[in-house]
Amino acid sequence: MKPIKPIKKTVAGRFPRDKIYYIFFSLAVILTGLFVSNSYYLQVLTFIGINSILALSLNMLMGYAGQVSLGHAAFYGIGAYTTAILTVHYNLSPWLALPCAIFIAIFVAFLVGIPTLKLTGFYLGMGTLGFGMIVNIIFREWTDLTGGASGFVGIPSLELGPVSFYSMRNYFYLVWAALLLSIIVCKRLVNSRIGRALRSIHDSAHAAEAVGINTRNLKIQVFVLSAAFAALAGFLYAHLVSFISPGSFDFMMSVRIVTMVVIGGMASIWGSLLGASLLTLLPEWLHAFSDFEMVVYGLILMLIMIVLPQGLTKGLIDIYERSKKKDNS
Amino acid sequence: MQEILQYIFSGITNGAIYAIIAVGFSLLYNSTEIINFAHGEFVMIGALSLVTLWGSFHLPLPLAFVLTIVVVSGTGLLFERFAIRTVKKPDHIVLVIITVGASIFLRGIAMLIWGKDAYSIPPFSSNPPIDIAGARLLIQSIWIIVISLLSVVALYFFYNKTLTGKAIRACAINKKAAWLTGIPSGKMVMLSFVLSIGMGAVAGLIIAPITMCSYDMGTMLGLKGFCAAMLGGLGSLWGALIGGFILGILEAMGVGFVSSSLKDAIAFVLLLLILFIRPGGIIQSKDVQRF
Amino acid sequence: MNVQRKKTTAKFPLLKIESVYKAFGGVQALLDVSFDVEKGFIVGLIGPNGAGKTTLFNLIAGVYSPGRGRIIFDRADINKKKIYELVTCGISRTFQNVELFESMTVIENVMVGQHVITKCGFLGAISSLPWILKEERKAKEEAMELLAFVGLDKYADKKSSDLPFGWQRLLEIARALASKPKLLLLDEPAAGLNAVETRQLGELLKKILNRGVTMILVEHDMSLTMEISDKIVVLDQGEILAVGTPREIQSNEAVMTAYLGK
Amino acid sequence: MLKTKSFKKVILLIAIIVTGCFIVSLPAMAREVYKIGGIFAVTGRASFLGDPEKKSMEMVIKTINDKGGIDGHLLKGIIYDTEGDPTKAAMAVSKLINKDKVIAIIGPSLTPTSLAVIPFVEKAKVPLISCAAGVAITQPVKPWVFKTAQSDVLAVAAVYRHMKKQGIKKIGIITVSNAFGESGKQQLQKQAAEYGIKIVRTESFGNKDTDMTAQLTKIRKAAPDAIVCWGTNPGPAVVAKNVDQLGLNIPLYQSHGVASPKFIKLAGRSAEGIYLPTGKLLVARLLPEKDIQKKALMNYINNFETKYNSSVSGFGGYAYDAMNILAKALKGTNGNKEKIRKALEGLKGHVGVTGVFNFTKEEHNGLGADAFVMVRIHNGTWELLK
Repeated sequence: MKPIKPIKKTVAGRFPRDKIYYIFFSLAVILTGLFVSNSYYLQVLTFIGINSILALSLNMLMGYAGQVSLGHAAFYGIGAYTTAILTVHYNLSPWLALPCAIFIAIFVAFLVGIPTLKLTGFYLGMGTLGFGMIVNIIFREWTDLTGGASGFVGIPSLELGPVSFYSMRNYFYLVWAALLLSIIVCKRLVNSRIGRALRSIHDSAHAAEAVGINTRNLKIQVFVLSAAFAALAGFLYAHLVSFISPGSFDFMMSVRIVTMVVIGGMASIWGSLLGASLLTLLPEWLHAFSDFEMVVYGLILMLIMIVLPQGLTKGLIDIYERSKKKDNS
Repeated sequence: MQEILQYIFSGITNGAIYAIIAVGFSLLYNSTEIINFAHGEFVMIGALSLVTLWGSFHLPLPLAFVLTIVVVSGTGLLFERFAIRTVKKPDHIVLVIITVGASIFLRGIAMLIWGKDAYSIPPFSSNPPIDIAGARLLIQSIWIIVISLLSVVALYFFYNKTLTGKAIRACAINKKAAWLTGIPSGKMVMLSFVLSIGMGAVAGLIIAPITMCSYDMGTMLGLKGFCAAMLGGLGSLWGALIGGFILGILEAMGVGFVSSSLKDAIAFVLLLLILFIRPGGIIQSKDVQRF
Repeated sequence: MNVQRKKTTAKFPLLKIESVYKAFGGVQALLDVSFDVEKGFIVGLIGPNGAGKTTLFNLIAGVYSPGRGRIIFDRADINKKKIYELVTCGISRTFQNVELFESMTVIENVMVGQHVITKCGFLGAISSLPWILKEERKAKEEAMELLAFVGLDKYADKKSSDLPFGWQRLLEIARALASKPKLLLLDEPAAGLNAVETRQLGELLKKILNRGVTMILVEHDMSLTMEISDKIVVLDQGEILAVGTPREIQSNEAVMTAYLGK
Repeated sequence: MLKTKSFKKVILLIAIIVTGCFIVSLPAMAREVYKIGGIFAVTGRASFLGDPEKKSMEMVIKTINDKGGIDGHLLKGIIYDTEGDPTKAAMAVSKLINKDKVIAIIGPSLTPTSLAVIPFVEKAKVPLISCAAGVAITQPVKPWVFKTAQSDVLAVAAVYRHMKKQGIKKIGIITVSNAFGESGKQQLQKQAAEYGIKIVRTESFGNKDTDMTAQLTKIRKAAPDAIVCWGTNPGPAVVAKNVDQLGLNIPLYQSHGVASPKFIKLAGRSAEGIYLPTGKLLVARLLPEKDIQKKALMNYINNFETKYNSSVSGFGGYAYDAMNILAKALKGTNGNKEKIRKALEGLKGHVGVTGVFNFTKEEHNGLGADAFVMVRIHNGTWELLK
């Protein structure tokens, strides 16, 4: 047997490099919070944060494990409605409602995931779509509990001891702290044994089975994790806007989440952030388009998939590298 | 009894529409293994084109019919040429997102052309409804049922009796082998798109007189049509037909005997059940789950 | 059956195929096939096209389960085991067309192969506790060692799809070895390789044998099979035609007839 | 009866005085601009509400500015589109409050969007005049939230009053499964007993459903005296068609949600004989000259139709009234939001196109039962019922 070679630096040095990213990220968030005093900008940033958590949650499922979901808004909605119902109807503290919301999302994801994740390709897309539709109809028709189509009013704002998240700045910090947490979780997962197994399912499901990966279990687990983070996003959304209605969690919302992931780039954490930011800001910029918004939106989706199927982050890097190669040769 | 008959009439009318949309899904899936999430939007374009050609320009009905089908199929051809054939990496996820994007795009375009208002046009013939045992059957319903059945029969003959039809089927079974025997598989894919989307246009045509047509009418119809196709067995012509009628009648019965607020849920619950229990659909055997 | 006990002293064979029968619809692919694979052997599985080699291979690999009969591995019945469970039992495989995880680097491919011998789960990965990091480091060392073993250690951080085909084959073997299998199933490992590469492959397989891994080999390249196999099983039309050492097989008349026609 | 008559006189008097003040007031010198926010569903599914609302608001602002503004302050309207989406409405209202620093906001167009923005205006203490129908917007009363659209409470009351006169005792209701239909259903159920009416069957439909005969068959089985359909176009037109096709020979009542010429066009011949409550705008030309709102209505119609070259809708009237009311309240406040709020709460007898508004501390909608009239569709046009 040959002697064991020393491990390469790049491989071993991955963890500290991540820590530097996190520190930069936190610093940037803290500074942004200090220097941006206008509540409107803080609110936009807060929405970007919530959408990023959503995009990240779907990216774990779709980008890494390669399982498309057209019903992700259902879990977002389950998170929002659970906390709304518990805090308003049952006077529960939001901080107790949060674990309940996540638990219910996990429970539903588990039940739904067992039969649904047997499906692949278009069938999976359709299965998740059907699930999302049914959940939305439940939100709309279970009037006593959810307030029905008119929506749910009066969700309390968050408070933690002396800190009130009624202030937009505090809420901004809260959401971005949650986002940082999600990023850390996602990043750790991706570079672990589980992350490699997930990516292997994406590349070749039957080769993954052949190296001993229980693909079904793993898919269900990542579906559940993804649902949990979507529920967290729903919780943050509900307590920010304090009003929710079924329209915010419909099929279009599911498509929007998919779009965020796809535009930013599948299997890319920072891509999810980029996608979520673009899709949150785009309507603000597209106000000028008003009636053209739908056309532009559909066109962007199609074009990115046709021209840059890897998404903006990876696609642009690829183009840049290709042009560099051309220059060199 | 009178109620049940009325529910059945209502169910068959809607069922025929679902069926013909489902046939469109099945045709395309059979030869390309693509599920076109934008199919419902072609139904919408068909309906609105008829509104313009027949309702506003007052063209004779048969001419308006043909023109509408030509216009919609032409749109479908462009869609295939520019959105599907140009895809570098035809993964499922990529195709799902492209067709979803196309559906939003087409809806946006339709909104720009026809505006946000709804339109209505009179039925093809203005006879009064027929009274059968106290239940009313619309003449337009008869039109719908007859046209959808005729289309399916015509398609059946096209696929089984004509050379082109057989060529498409050959491509669907094995592209390479078909290519070796000299069948231009690229053209066959295009033809499948045109046929599938043409079926969507027919669905739009027959539905226009009984409902209100607007730019956002297509999505739900498309989804219900898909549920019907899955129910019958994706890829099967007769399966799509049967699936459509079953879905239509179950919905009407559901409204009649359970609750109208859960009407939309019926289709999706059926969809999930069929996906979980028997992904091949009612018609096809269990082991056909191709992907 | 004429069993040779040249290399092994164990009482039980590592793998025991007992009257296995398999049919697909009306087509009978395997009729009552029985043979043993002893520990420390390389067993070659040969036969003309349509003889049932691939079916037998897939039965052992868990892709199908036999219609009748039993497959016993390491004294346990593995008839009903799922594909991924077999890896835990100690059976690992490669594919005829090389199925790598193309979006991953070379070393990551090997590390996926270690899936069943590492433990870290979802919570472990998220918490990144010291023992998880330790496991990860250890896994990485072992993966590097395996890459060195097949001669790909210099390319550990390359994307696996960037490797030339012959190296991809080696990488796939390294991945299959990463789960520390007792039995390695090789599906036409020499397919698509040139003469030099085939010879190197033969050397590598011998080295693997030295690590104590038993192997079953389905291969068309007769010279490779004859050179490295300890025992050869010849299948024809779903039945065993002959079992024996390469020399015995080469002089077997029935085999000659089956191959060269009557 | 007597009471309302004298009341009307008082209102008339106030109206005359106010109009007088308008004419007398001289164009003052230019001062700081008052920024007024507007959030409407200009595009999207509810654009039939948002689009005329936006136009009406812009029109009023222009008229006021042409006259020299309020107390010498010119007005500036900043209008954002919500697309009917609560999240976008929340973003827009925050932008208005924090970035544009408006002193008051008009809109949103829909009940869900209105409910979504209320917490934000309450927090920032900015007066909001909503143009949506839902009762929940002003009940319970929130200090900073007002609205000009008639509540469904009044529409339902108008329908039930008419039914009582016709001797209708049992009804079947069919409502659209969205916020408008649901709110209507609740009011229909709540007020039924008051008028001695029994709801024998409750059904719903999706606004894009192609066929409602199944629901109507179910209603027919319960043998009601009349059917009430509560929704916005195009669903109710399909209901009208289906009622006709099934040959149900009982009166069909629709809601004010379809009170536009579009409905008659969509439902075609099936629209014949349908009853519905509507604001007076739709039938302004049919109103007797002595009607207190006649002048205001004709004024709005003429201005709008000459400016935009399209016909008015009752929905634009909500924003028209809201802007006029706000303009009145703005006087003498110097842009102080608390003063504007107080002025709004104290506003009495404003004759708008939607109705006559009397705000109090407990009543932030301020409309009386006379805001609705009942009409019948006859020969493809409206017929005013007494």
